[in-house]
Amino acid sequence: MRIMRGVAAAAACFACLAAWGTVAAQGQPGNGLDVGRQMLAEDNPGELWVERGDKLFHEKRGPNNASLEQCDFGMGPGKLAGAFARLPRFFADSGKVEDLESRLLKCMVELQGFDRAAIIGTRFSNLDRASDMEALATYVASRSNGMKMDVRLDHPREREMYKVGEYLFFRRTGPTDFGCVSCHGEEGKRIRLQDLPNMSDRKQMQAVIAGWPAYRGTHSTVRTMQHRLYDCNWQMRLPDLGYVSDVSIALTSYLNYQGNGAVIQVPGVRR
Amino acid sequence: MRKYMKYIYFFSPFAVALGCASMPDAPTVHALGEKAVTTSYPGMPEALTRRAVQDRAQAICSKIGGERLTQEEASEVVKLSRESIRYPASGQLVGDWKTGARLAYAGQGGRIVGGKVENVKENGALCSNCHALSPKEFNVGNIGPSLTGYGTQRGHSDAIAKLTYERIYNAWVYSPCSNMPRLGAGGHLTPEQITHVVAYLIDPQSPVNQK
Amino acid sequence: MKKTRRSFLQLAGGMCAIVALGAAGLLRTAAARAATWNKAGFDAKAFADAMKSIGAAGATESKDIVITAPDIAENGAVVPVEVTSRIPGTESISIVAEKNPFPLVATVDLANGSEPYTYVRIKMGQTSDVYAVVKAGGKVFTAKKEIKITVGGCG
Amino acid sequence: MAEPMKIRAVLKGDVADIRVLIAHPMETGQRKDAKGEIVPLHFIQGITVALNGKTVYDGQWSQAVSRNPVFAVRVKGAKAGDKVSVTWVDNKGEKRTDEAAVAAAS
Repeated sequence: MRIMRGVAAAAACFACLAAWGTVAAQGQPGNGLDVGRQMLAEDNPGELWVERGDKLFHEKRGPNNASLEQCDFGMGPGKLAGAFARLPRFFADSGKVEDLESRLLKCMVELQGFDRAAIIGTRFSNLDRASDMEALATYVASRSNGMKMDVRLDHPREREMYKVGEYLFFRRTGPTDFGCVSCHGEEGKRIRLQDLPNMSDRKQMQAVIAGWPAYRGTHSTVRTMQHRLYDCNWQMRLPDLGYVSDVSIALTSYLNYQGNGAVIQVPGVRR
Repeated sequence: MRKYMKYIYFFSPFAVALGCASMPDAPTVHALGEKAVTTSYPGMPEALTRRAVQDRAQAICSKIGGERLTQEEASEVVKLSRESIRYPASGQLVGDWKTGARLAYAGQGGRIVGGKVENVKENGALCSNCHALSPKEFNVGNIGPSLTGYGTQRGHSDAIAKLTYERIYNAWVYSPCSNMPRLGAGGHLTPEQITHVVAYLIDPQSPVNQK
Repeated sequence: MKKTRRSFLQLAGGMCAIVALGAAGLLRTAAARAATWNKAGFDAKAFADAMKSIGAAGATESKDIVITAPDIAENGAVVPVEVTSRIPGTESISIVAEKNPFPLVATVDLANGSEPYTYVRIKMGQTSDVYAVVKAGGKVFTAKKEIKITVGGCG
Repeated sequence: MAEPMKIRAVLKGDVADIRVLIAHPMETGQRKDAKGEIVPLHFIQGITVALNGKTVYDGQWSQAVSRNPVFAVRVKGAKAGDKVSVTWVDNKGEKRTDEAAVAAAS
């Protein structure tokens, strides 16, 4: 799948850790890039995904011919406004801490009757095939636009997930000896020319969290937080990170909590 | 790459007052975290999930927040790293700088998609992701220090060649828990590939040492 | 590639029927466009041929054409290119990426109050000069800007 | 079926800044799919913008316009409420027209 991503007429630009999105501060070599970054931020094709997600969400689909309008993202069935701002959170119906995508997956399986493995198989789009999940996640997240990220640690399981996420952020492993912190723990760092957000700085963390899901120019599609983590994991030379796995949800809990206060503006625009 | 005893040092990610009493304790978090790792790579062959299992040095180097290594921990990492070093069968530590130049800017190799390791002719040495090298190449990172003029500053004696080789093979011998991957010890590069990168860094003809 | 384009021209004929059905009047323009699509120019692999096809061979360089684009693009798949002309009577603007496999990227005719301006995101295979070609008052002017394409991230 | 475009048309003084987002693969005819087969050329060739029925932008594009194209046109003498109409047609004969109204400066 990864191989197909190369844009034929363009350089085969592969994904990397460096596409989280950073605040404006740029080092010396960044200057030649600024004009392009500003121009690309001006128009966001990701808006097309919001439209498609809106349609998919309200349409009767799947073996059960049901819409997702009864899906509960934590504010009650069908309540979308502000729901994303509180995720991940503990859900009594599953007994687990869940993020946006794990809730969507659950509803697509339980309400609409889709096959879980099939949804996971198409969770990320590629140049040959769109992903409903990417559109749906973008739509639901965008219903919290203008609101502040407000992840809470009220439930013991939420506190566990947060602390496990923190543990994993600093956990170094694999052939590169990387942990998240290897690239995101210091100020003013770049991988090649791409600025790396320093995730120990709240402002930079908020800038990251405000804009995922994001339209990624290198991928010509919207990518979700699950994809962002999968992609980092890939670059760290680790095996394919399981979709809505504990590692992914723990890291999302940690990162979103650290980004609390970020004004959500989804989809963002990233390299 | 000057003073090497740089211990890990991170800003404590905003010491948030969370009411510590209600937070799970460190052993619990450790156990839960390691359990999460074992369940989060479903369907992957064991040969690959093994990559997500920490070795002793990695475990020591995973300090949370701003916590520093103790002297004992640093010594243990240095000792383990020293023991890991292997040299090329030829005994020759300086290879071909032109091959090294190709490797130094290459970022491929070892990544996994769909449970398979990417199919490449050779792994790249990943250097330019984090280091400035030739002054002519602008598409370089800065996570590690600039290596421009590396050989000009240090010369290309046997001692420098050996030091450079060892630092690439296992950076933690000289700088325990630094951000730099243990490229030889971790198996990303072969001893022979490392000799080419050494040449690229120290050879007076190499672009690294040109103006 | 040629085959596909020929089949497009055949399809264009079919589209006239759609226009006859009274779909948006604009389709007429699009269909007409298909008939006048600069096939020679868009099929040209050589930069010189592409330039010739838009009458830009030996065109005058003009400082009154401003190209706004990144010096360094982080991603060859989306390179934003904006062209503003200060040449009176600007009728059309073309964008040509010299080292692309097919250099001619776009030709835009502007009329009925359009500002002498165009903006589009393009793909570039490698570092290259990008030319803006402006037709004004029967004359052709050019300007160029180099855009460096880098391999992003960890490569 | 082609998806709707997003058209943003906002007045700046008496100039309408019209910016358009289109969902289209813009295949170059050089990319291989998962099976290793070449994905055929598929791209928008003709693109027009009209303001109150008068063509203000009559574009010919190649396959080198980016996937999910973004383009802009600026029209002098526009007023709030003017009708913007955008039509594209691609090399397979697929087409789409969408409309929007010029909005006053916000």
